[in-house]
Amino acid sequence: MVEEIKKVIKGEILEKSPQRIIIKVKNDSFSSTLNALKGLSFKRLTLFTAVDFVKDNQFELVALVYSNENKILAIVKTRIPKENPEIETITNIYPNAFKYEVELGEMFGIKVIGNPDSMKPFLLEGWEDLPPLRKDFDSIKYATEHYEARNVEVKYD
Amino acid sequence: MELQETLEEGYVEILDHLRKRSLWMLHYCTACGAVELPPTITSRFDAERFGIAPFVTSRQSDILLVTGYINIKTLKRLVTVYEQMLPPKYVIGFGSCTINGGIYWDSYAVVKRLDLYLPVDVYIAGCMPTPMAVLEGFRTLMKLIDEGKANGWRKYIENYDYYKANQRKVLKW
Amino acid sequence: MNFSLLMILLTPIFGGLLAYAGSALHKAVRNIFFLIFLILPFFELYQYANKTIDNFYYLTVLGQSLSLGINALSFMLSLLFSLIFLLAYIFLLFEFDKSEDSDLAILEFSFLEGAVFGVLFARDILSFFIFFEIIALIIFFLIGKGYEESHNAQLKYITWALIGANSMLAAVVFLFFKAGSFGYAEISGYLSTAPTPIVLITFVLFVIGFLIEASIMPLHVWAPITYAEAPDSVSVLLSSVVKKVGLYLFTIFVFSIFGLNLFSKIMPRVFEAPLIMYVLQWIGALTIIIGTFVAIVQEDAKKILAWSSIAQSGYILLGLSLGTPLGVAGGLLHIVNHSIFKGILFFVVGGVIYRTGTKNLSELGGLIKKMPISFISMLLAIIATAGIPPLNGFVSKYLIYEALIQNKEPLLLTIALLGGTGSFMYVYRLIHSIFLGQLPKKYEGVKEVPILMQVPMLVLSLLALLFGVLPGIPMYFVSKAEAFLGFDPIKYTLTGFPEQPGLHALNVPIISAALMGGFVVAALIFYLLPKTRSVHQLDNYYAGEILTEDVKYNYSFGFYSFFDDIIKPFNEWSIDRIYENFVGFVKTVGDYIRRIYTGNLETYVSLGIIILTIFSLIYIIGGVLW
Amino acid sequence: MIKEYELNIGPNHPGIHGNFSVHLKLEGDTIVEAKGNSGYLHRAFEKLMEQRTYLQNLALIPRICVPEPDINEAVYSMAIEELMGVEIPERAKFIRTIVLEAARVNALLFHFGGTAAMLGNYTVNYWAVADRDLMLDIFLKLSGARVYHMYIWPGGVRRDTYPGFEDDVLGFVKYMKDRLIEYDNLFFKNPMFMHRAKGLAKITKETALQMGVTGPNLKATGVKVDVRKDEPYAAYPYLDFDIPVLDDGDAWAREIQRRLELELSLNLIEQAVKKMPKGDVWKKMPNPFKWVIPEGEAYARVESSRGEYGFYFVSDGTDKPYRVSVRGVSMPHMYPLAEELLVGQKLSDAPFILETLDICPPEIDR
Amino acid sequence: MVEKLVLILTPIFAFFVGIFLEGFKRKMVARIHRRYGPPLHQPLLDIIKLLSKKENISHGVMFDLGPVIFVGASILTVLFLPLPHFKQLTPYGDLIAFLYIMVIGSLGMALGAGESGNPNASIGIARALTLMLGYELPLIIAGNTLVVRYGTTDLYKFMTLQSGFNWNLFLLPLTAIAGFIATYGAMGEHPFDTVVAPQEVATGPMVEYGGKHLGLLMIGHAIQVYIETAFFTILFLGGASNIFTFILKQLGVIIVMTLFDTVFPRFRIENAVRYFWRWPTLIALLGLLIVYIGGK
Repeated sequence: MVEEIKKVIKGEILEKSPQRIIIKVKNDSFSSTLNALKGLSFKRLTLFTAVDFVKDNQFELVALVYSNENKILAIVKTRIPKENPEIETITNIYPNAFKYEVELGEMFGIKVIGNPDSMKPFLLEGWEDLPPLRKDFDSIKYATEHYEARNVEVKYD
Repeated sequence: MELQETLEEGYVEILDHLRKRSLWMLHYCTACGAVELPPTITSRFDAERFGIAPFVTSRQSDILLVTGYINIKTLKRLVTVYEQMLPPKYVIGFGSCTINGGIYWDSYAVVKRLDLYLPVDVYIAGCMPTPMAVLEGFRTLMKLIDEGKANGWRKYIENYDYYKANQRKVLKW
Repeated sequence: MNFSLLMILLTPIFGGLLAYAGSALHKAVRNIFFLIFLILPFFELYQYANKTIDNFYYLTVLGQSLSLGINALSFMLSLLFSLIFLLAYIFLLFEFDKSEDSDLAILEFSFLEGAVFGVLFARDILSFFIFFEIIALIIFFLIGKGYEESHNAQLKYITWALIGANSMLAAVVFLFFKAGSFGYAEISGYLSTAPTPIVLITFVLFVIGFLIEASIMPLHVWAPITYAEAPDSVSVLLSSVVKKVGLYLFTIFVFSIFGLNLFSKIMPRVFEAPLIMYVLQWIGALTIIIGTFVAIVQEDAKKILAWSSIAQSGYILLGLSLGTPLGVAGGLLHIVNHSIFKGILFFVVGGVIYRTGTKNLSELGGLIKKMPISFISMLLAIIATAGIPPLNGFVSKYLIYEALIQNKEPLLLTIALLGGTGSFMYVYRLIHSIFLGQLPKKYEGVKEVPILMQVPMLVLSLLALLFGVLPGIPMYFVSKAEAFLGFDPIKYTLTGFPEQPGLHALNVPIISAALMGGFVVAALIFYLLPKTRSVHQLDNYYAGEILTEDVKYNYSFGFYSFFDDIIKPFNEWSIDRIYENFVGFVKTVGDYIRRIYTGNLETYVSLGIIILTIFSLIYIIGGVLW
Repeated sequence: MIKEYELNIGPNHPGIHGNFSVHLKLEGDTIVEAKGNSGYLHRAFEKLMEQRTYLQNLALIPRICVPEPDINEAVYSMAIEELMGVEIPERAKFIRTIVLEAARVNALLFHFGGTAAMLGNYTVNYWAVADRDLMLDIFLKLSGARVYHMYIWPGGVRRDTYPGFEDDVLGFVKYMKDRLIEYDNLFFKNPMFMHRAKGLAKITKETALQMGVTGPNLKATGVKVDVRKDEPYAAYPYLDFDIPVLDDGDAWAREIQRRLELELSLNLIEQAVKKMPKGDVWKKMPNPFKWVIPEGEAYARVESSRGEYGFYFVSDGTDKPYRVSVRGVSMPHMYPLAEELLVGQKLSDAPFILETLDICPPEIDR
Repeated sequence: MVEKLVLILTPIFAFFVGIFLEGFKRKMVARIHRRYGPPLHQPLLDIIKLLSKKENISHGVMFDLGPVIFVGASILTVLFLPLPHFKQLTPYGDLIAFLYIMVIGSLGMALGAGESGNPNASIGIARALTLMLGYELPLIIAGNTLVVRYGTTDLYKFMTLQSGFNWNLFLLPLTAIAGFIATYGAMGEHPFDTVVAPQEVATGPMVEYGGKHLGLLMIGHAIQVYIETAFFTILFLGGASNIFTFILKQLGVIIVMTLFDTVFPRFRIENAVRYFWRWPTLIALLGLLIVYIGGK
């Protein structure tokens, strides 16, 4: 299988285990890679998410696609810069990516071009702060500032 | 109107005594604690023998069960629903999350104390409280009603500004 | 003073002409002029109470004297129709207040009333035919002043009116040549000895003409669109007057001219009625059930009323064609009652349209707080329509049901009762979609209709309540009319009916009193308890979500869509659809004869008249030869 | 002409399971547009996990999915074990299997109760939830908690079974098998249920594959995909079983599929209890308070009662996870599958259709 | 004098019998669910609780009047049902009038619920009326059969004519079955509970009602339970010779209904109507045919 993938996809391909293939591609060939993988029986998008690599000042987009026939999960990764993050939509390839893309916009501030609901609220209502899943957003600070806690004096005796 | 006054003064104790035997809780699974409500209601623990039954709309119900953590999106609905309910109405805080935020003390999406936003009559501690604990909570509420101490709804009217201010701070209304 | 019948007939026409002339001076002059002439007939009619006049000759045609007459039945109806004309006129003034046509409309209106009196008073087949066709023609013109689709409605109406006219004309001409006279009495005399086929053919031809006007299935095709698209005051007239004129003629012809005895002689009896009457009973029953079911799924306020009107005339036909004292009493009483409550409904809907500008139910809603008087009127009217005590619709339907039980016809009774339940569905839909539910934002400024416009509704509502609680009042007239038709009138009291063969005792005031007692008890419980607090309509259960103003949450479109699913299979081969297909076919043919098919209305009318003349000639010649 | 009106099912509505709402636009009785509205249960699990140590997270994760919490623990442990390269003891594998299957039985019973309630058959609802309680009692004895057990943890399970555990479990299995006949008679073979469910909201194989549907919803369309067979974990390789599959893809097939899986689970529990070896239940690992996981990434997945459930796990070599992304099963089932399935359906069927998809809102919100 | 006294006391009697039947039903359902169940007087406690609410909300005059009309009309309907040895108001109105009087209560409730403007309420009402059209057909045919058989429409006569063991249940089993199904539908038990189906329309017409409004509706409902069961008892179970047998027979009706109630999921509304128009109607027509041919 890996050989077949290597034929159609340009990028770093790593067979981690018999059922896991990691594919690292360039930003601009992300959707074409997924398209090609779909042709290679990777028909199901299992997960589409992002990781905030704050040290590299980059987002890593991760799409997990699965092949029912070969029972192989391909982890497709790409990196995009953190300033004005924008990606092309992949809903034309995997329709169920729609809400994952909305979530990317809400949780990371990644704008998805071609997705009409991108950057619209999905889980959060009236959120005005930084996108919460970014590493530079501090949840503890936000929670202590905004929500009053019960003052309980703990006595150890 | 005379009857009303008589009801208010003379028979209030009898009424409370009868009223506590019929408590309808709102069918609103606000959070994960709702998973222990079906066992409470259904055949094994059978809350209906105390006159406790789930009811559908806010107008019909007496008890608002806040079953666990309160997301701010949910809090907005909770306040709306609570204000739609008809007094006397009671709020039961269910699980530790309603008391002090519980395990979600550091979450940006969850408020920590329910009693800042709604007047709570009874808390049921635990994560999550077992049906036995839930029934004990209901029994406590019944006792409070019988003694005329379950006055959360009066507190809400008297301290309306306080509650509204707290709500506004969180909900950006 | 002593007025002749001709004068009653001409009073409104004079009034109309004077008013038309007076409109040159001032509108108010015209209005008041005409109002006086509309009130005059009441006084003129007063002297004919308890009188039967049979032959007031007024004209001689073809060597035959044409005559007018009055009897208990036509007296009752002319009194009722005068009232409805008066109320409809008041309504019309507001409806046409901005229209250019109002003068002409009033003139036409006056001629209509005259013609209606003419039909009621006619004692020979030629005068009734002429007056009848005048009604059709004026209605044709009046419909044209209605809503967007009214030209289509005109076309449909005139087509069917011509079919009816042709069919009646054939019978008129034929009978004239056979009997040698136009007079009802002579015709009746001739028919009693005539051969069976002639009796049957003429009867069917006449009945087709009447039932088209009464919009009985399967001759109803014109009615829904015409009722819906005509101006509101004209819809009232269509439903409460013109339809009843058709049913009046039916009654007169069946019981007075042809006579049940004649039918019994020439055909077998089924379920204690002559065969042809039994067929008519079934036609009535089918009209009830189909009309009701179609009314349930309508989306247009006036279409609901139109179909409801069709269904209710089914009740009347069913009652009349039972041919028993009970049934005829029920049918006649329902003529009166239906005119009253359907009048209210059309007036209220007209008022709503006057204020909101739409008759589309899905756009209305929540007007109860804005138009309380209209709401109460409609509430009474729908209770009457559904035949629920203590309003007037109940008593007449009750008589019809009891008559069916007496005749031992469980199937027809089932259909009639089911139609009652069905009518409950569509009237609720009507009142819910207009007055209950969410008030759309754009109607927040809507006001109650002007006081003068409320008068028609309120007068009729009071009548509906009065006739409902004290059914003895209308029964006084009905039993006389029944006696005139040759039946033993049923026993009645002011409060209802005593126990008598075939009729269980009924006492509406006791029902009302018990109902009131129940209300008082419930209201005591209710109002002694803690007070209620009014909330805004947006403070509503929305499954925990928060309602905002821009949400349209009102359930009004497709109110009975699940019912629609049930009856959809039957819709496929409905009469209307067959007719539509036929029209489609005709239109295709019409493409080939484009020279005639100009799409211009006058062409059709003139064409119709030409065809009518040709047909008449053929009939006359044919009649002579035969 | 305005034809549409708007109606909400949820959050405060018996027609919805959990705190979740579906915003409907209807024409008469027919749905023309359905939009899910999530977020009422959003607690930011993914953020919270980044703030806590690995052991602290163990207490947090079961709460992601309420009706079937054990899968979270299993997935979490499997991801960490994969990153650390740990192989767990045999007995732990079997105990894990029993616990996971028992949790599946629980979730399915809960689900059947919900389905029956959506159709108005409260008897089945009351019975199913009460029967589920019997298993919860065993969990209470085993782990000390009824709902959130925190029993499976990295390296195996927290402690060994109590004496008599086997008998308890086998007793439950026997009882459930008897009860299943009653459920069949009362509900699954009920003509009214067949009438309501047959042919309703049919999903074709192609749509299901394209939308990323997994679990019983997919198996009911005839696709034999199951993590237990495709990528065996815990003790599944040692057990002898076959995945049931149906072809219809409608609401009825989805329910019957679940019912068959319930039977399968009972069989698996029986097998696992009988084959369970003796030995350790926890691979000795360093001090749990100071766990440090090597840098890397892993995707661990299990077959939950609703479908494939997984964690995408990124570690940067510290004592806290760098990023955990939860693959909630219900996400593709709700968005966009349910939204599209509901269009054209009657309002009366909407709650039932949602229920047959077995949507668990906390998985979507997280 | 005694008759008038009985007439005045009947609604109260009906209310308490209704409460008893409802309470019994809840207890029985609980036992089928394998649980203990609420006390027998639980419906009464619920009503007291609702009536003693400190504040109530209203969406308008009709919203308030709806429950009032419902209770008032229910009281009226009770008066038109004969009791053993007491004709009540039956000399002033017969079966046909009774059928229409029964509708007044539904009308009141429909109007009240309609004014709340809640779509759930409106859908519930639309369903209720459609369902009514469904079950009325077999009910009417069954009623007609009796009318044809006995040649009267008087409810009291129906009762006296069946005295002894000449119950219509035994004499006209088909008609009785159809009448039972129709009454069952009128009671809104499963599978015909689409009107209030909480999962679909959130209790339908009652959605906005709470407090004393709902209390009144529950009072009315209790009376309605009495009416439906008494109606069936009078028509098919031979009425009764004393009041205790009467209640016992009503209880029997409730017990049989509950047995069906607990095992069925609910119909969709259109299927419910189709069902009513198919099987019960056919059975009723068959019964009618038998009476028409044989029993004249």
